[in-house]
Amino acid sequence: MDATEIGLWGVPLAILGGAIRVSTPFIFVSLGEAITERSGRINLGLEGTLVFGAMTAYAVAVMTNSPWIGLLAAAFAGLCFGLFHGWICKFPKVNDIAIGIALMLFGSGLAFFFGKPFIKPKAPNLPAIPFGGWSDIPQVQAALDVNVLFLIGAVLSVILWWAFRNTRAGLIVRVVGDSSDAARAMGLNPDTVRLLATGVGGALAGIGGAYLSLYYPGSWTERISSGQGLMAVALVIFARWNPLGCFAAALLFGGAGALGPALQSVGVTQGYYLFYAAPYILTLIIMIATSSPTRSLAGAPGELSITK
Amino acid sequence: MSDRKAVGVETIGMTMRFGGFTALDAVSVKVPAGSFHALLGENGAGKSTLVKCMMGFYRPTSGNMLVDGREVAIASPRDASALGLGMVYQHFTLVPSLTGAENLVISREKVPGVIDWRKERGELAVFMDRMPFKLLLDVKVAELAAGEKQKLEIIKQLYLGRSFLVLDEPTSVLTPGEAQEVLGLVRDMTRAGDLTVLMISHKFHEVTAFADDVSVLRKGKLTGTGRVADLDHKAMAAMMIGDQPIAALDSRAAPRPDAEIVLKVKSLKAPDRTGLKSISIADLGVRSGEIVGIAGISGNGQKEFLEVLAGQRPRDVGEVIVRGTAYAATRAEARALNVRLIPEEPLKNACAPKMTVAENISFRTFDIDSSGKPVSWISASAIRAFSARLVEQFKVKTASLSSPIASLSGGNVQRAVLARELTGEVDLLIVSNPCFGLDFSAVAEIRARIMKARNAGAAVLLMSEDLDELLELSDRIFVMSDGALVYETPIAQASVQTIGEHMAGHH
Amino acid sequence: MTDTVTGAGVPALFGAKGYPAALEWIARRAESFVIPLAALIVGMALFSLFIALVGKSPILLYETMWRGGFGSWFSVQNSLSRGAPLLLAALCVALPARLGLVVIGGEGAIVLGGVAAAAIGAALSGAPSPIVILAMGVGGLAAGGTWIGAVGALRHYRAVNETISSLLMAYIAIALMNQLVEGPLRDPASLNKPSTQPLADIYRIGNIPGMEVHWGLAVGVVACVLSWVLIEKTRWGFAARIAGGNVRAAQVQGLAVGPLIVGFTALAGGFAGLAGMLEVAAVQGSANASLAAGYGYTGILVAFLARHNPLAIIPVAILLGGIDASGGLIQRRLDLPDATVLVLQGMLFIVILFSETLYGRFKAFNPDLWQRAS
Amino acid sequence: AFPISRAFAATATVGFIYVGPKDDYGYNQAHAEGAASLKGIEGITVVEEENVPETVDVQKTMESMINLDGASLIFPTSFGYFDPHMLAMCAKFPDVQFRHCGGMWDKAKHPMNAGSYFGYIGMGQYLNGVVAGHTSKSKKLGFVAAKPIPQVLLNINSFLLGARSVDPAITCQVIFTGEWSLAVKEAEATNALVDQGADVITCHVDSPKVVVETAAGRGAFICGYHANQSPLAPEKYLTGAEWNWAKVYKMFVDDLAAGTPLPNFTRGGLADGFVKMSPLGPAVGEAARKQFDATLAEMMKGGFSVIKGPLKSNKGAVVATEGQAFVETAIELESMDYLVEGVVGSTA
Ligand SMILES: Nc1ncnc2c1ncn2[C@@H]1O[C@H](COP(=O)(O)OP(=O)(O)OP(=O)(O)O)[C@@H](O)[C@H]1O
Ligand SMILES: Nc1ncnc2c1ncn2[C@@H]1O[C@H](COP(=O)(O)OP(=O)(O)OP(=O)(O)O)[C@@H](O)[C@H]1O
Ligand SMILES: [Mg+2]
Ligand SMILES: [Mg+2]
Repeated sequence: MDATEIGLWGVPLAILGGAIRVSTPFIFVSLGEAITERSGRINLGLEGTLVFGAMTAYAVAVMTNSPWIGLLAAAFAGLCFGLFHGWICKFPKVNDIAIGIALMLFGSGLAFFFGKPFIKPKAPNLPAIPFGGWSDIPQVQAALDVNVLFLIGAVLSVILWWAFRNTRAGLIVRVVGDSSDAARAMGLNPDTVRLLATGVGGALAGIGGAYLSLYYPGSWTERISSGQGLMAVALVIFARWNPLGCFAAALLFGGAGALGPALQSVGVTQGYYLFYAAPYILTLIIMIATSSPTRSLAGAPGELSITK
Repeated sequence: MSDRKAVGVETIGMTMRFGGFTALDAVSVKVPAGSFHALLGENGAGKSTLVKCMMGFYRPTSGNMLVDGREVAIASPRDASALGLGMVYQHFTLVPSLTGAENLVISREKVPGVIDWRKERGELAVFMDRMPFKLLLDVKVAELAAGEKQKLEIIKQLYLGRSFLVLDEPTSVLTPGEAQEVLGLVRDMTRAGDLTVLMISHKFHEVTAFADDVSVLRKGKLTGTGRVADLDHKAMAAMMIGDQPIAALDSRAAPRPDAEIVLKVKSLKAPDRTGLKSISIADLGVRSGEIVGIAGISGNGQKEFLEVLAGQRPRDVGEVIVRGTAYAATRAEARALNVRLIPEEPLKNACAPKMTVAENISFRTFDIDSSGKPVSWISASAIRAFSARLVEQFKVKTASLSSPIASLSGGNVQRAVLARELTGEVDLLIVSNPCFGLDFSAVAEIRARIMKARNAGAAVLLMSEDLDELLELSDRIFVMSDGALVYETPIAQASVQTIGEHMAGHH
Repeated sequence: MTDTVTGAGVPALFGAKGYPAALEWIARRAESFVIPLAALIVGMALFSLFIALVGKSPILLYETMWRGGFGSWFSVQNSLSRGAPLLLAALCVALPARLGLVVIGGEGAIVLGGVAAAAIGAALSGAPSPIVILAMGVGGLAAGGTWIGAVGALRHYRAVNETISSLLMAYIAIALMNQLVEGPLRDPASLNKPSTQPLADIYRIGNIPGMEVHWGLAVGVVACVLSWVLIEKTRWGFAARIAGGNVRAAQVQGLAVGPLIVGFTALAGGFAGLAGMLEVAAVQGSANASLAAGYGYTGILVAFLARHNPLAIIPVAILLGGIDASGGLIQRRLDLPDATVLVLQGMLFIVILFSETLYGRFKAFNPDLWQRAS
Repeated sequence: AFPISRAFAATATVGFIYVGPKDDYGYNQAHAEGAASLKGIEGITVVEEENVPETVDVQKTMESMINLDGASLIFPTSFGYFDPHMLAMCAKFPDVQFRHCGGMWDKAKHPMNAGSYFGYIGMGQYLNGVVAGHTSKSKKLGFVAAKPIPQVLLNINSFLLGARSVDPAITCQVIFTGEWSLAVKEAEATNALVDQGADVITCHVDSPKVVVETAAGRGAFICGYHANQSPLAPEKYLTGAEWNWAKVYKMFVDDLAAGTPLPNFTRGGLADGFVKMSPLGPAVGEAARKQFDATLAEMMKGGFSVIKGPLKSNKGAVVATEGQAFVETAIELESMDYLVEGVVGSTA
């Protein structure tokens, strides 16, 4: 290997690579949450689902020696969490925000509890597709080593965007999310639709967790997530419940997250805490710039408790 | 419209209990195929409950349904729609964030997993060609005016090929012309044998003009039924309310042309909801002791105008002057100048639904003592005493003062709000659609109260989509169209024809 | 239905429906004690099931929990100590909730309140202790108040969703704290744990006399009581409840919704900032990364469990402190990992929050229904 | 000496408190393994609590161990537990012995029932550097660090100086993550280092697992820290600086059993067995192996200095003049606030 140094080019490259590497969990959790919220329910507990998904994926991958079975197991575990949230919130007066926070604790707790024996073993990783073969710069190759889940996430966001307009299921989710009365008048059962939407949302969050433990950073520790699940939920509102927006927001967030280490690596060492806060600052600034008191939050599902 | 022919529907001994309360008590109504049937009754009489039971929205405690003479079990709205029964609900059941086309398609019984919008649009266009009124199907329902929504609701039912249609107060948001048009259309369809209609209405003249038969409910019981041709309004009213008296309008005190101009609005401009258009009021004055009515189809800026007057919407330029001083609708100003404002849909715009009746009634006065001085501490007992008095005075029907106001019926919420706002001295009263969805006795009472305030010297600005109401109450009428006041007439010269044309923007 | 006693001729002792007024009063209030208590019991039962499934003794579990959380004066104080910071943190959620706002970023206010207090303590070093402690308190209030007040202002004047903005701002606040503590405010002597200048002993806040619990508990209880009075008994609280119940109605009434929102969020953030100040003055002695201990996030749960009632926050926070305290003993005695406590908390909270659905379902608690029953 | 008022010899309960999870493949695990080694000893009961934050919680945990478990010796293992938390408990429970990991105890300032122990692991990082210096082709090393505190700075400097003992042209890039445990950021930092050409990576964070795996995934070599991480990347793992707390804890407990007073200030390095090196990995070349063994042997003799003059900081300040040398026990090293020449990075 010809060890090359790429100097300042490392920064944009790191942002690109970081956007691809770091964004994937955000993509999955926010797409899942977008489905859930579009149905009129908010699930703040996806952080717990993410962590539990990460643990399940890793544990199952260790036991079966197949990352794909691990991935499926994480999705299934996420589905169970989502369905549980959906089931419990369908009872009248139960607050979905609070239940979400409780589930965040519960999910993390279970994950840590059952994850203890899996900290030491090494699980097989999910494969990446090398898109950087055209370049002989190893850094470029590394940045363009794209995990299949990222690609699936990208495709999924387009599919969801399309599905919300062009499929029966998509329209039904939107109907239920916007007006329970209208849904009932159509003979739909809002609780059932929300239950399923929350379940699917959970499953996607579980996949996001699997990405964390099976690809990047690619190991199971109790500190594997630093709030990605919670932040992704916030990104959905930022993205105005639009799946394409979720994808873009996740990329932005991932890229901004890579900024801090990349800048330090080229010698910008002052105030790195503030660089590390860049994703949050950037998101906040964009939110302030794009919100307006005279217009309502465009795209907000009418039945969503948090924006009602 | 459909290959199906109209069906007849009959309920037998329909009973519905909510907890210990009997909302429907063995009601048997027969609506023959191809007829136009009206269902009358006071607020809370059980009309909506009856039709919701028929539609499978509620599961009746007991009773049977016959469709074309055959007994059917309807457990859900889906079952009803499979039998060709459809309903336009009292409250809109369109999905605001979906476009008209999406609303239509997704309501269909059979929707393909993947929707081919090109094909659907083509079919919708063909369908719309046969409809008597035009609608933009590509805008979100949220952006439609109330009248357009109501039309879309009806179009949706026709699109779904209903052979039996329930209309729950379908015309309350339509202009007289539109109401005429819509009801005319469905009546023609019944005549052609394509459709059977069961219409809930509070408007006798509609019933007389369009319906064949009428059934009347009172406190959950069927109290009368008959051919419309055989009944006059008085007879129908008697079946509805028995022989209790109806509030009569005070006779109109003679207006004084030299009376003080209490409210003055000058060259006002403000953005509308979408931020794309704006409203502009060039010049408007309301004198003490007169009612100035503002007519207009909803969605022409009335709401924005009211919000500006309420201080909820920033204005770009212009002045609002109350009794000579600039008015920004702060609490202090409203209190000093005796300005009262009653927005439409009181539960949504003037009440905190989960707070108690007593608390809601004291919204205007909780921070002052009996002598009008500001206080820092809230006295729960004073609030109770005050609201108890008002509840009594305004005959608000409530289980208790500490029930949440959302548990009250629509009319009683409106009464509670009126009680709050019409107590004490009123110099300027701004009201919007005060009688929306209320029955005639409640309507009469509320109109009487407004007239009384006028006669006591209040300047009243009344915005209403109900032209009858404006004609009955106003001294002068303005027409608001496209954000501006486009026409003014004293009541003596007012003609429904001209006003209607201005409302429709034909000038 | 049989005849019921009517109001006429019934002595004042009796309520409208003919039952002793006191009985009605008790019945109406009993609901909010009985239901959560029952939920607590069910939650514990579920947890013991979990414990049994992983092969430990539920009996030992209960015994351990009781000993660890409340079984002795020491345990009680342990629970109180751990619960103390949660009181103020929960107010940061409960007060905005009365205005219909969901603020989840109290952590940011805590952290900045602590930093501000530490900086003031260092800057005023030498001044008389009551003045410095007061100034530190005011500084903590101001820093936290500004932070969450800004969330409220953004919400009202720019329609920025307060839930996200407060969360984002919490992350930003922690970054800011780290930057300050490791940069301009760092005490060069704080070697392996970057911290601000340590407070002189006279500026430290001690324990409540006779207890091993610092004054923060008392401050928190007072703040809860004051908040309750503010919400339930003053015109501002009433106005806030109107605005929380329906902003449009509040605006039509001419209430100054903007200042109300900013005022309440600022007060809420101020309380959280005060929690940070207490953490510095009573526990840490200086500001450092330990300020971000997660109290802000636990506070969210406390507030929701307390249904945003400031008085209910007090027992709930202490309960949480108790769970936390017994969690340690569970780890040690039952040889279970720390995560066990998270599982327990999650289970309890889910069940308690779920029990919300039971309110209004029992006739026993609703005197309005008694009449019909007979 | 200090008075022993309890009969320690018969039975004793020893408490361990960890700031993170017990099994983190790093700092806490190293301690927990030390604690586990005591569990078989007759008469000794070990009680442990993990994930205890450096707040009033740790005070209450200590108190609870004393009051409810009867602990007579407590090891709060995180640096932040010392002041004010452990000191407060020392004052409150004069009969209980507290020994803190990190090394702050000062006879003049601190009570006699307190004490501290630590290991000179910088030597291990120097040895890491020696192997790294031989292995690196790019002559650029990478260091993922949590915070710029003296212990971390000493490790970074030692690592580079070890490498420079092989080739004075070698540089080491450091990236601070700002937190002791932040998986994704550590992975990003590792990637950024590799992108900048570093081909041997080490770290000082609480759980090096992520750094090790990410670096190996990018084809870089790894030197471990805290514990032996070679199972994570057997091919790429060169060696590692590990704690050997079992030895230290055993020492304390033996004293306890014998009834002899516990030392208040305990330090030790490679020679004392406080610190050990992971076995050299398959990728370590012959030259490296030789120099590694030689250096290690020299260290075992004692008196080895990592920081010795002439040496400048990377900002140009003189940190050691010609002839000046700081042995591992030198107190000056405990307040290190510079990075030496050749380290790319900044302390603030
Ligand atoms: N969820 C509910 N629980 C209990 N009662 C309810 C509920 N929803 C509605 N009600 C009852 O239904 C009535 C509200 O229905 P609605 O708004 O149709 O009133 P209404 O019959 O139109 O009366 P009004 O004449 O005053 O308009 C109230 O009297 C209320 O007691
Ligand atoms: N969901 C409900 N729960 C309890 N009671 C109800 C409910 N819905 C309706 N009621 C009761 O049934 C009565 C009849 O209500 P319904 O809505 O059928 O009246 P309505 O005749 O349609 O009145 P309106 O003219 O206002 O539409 C109400 O007064 C109310 O007390
Ligand atoms: Mg009705
Ligand atoms: Mg009604």
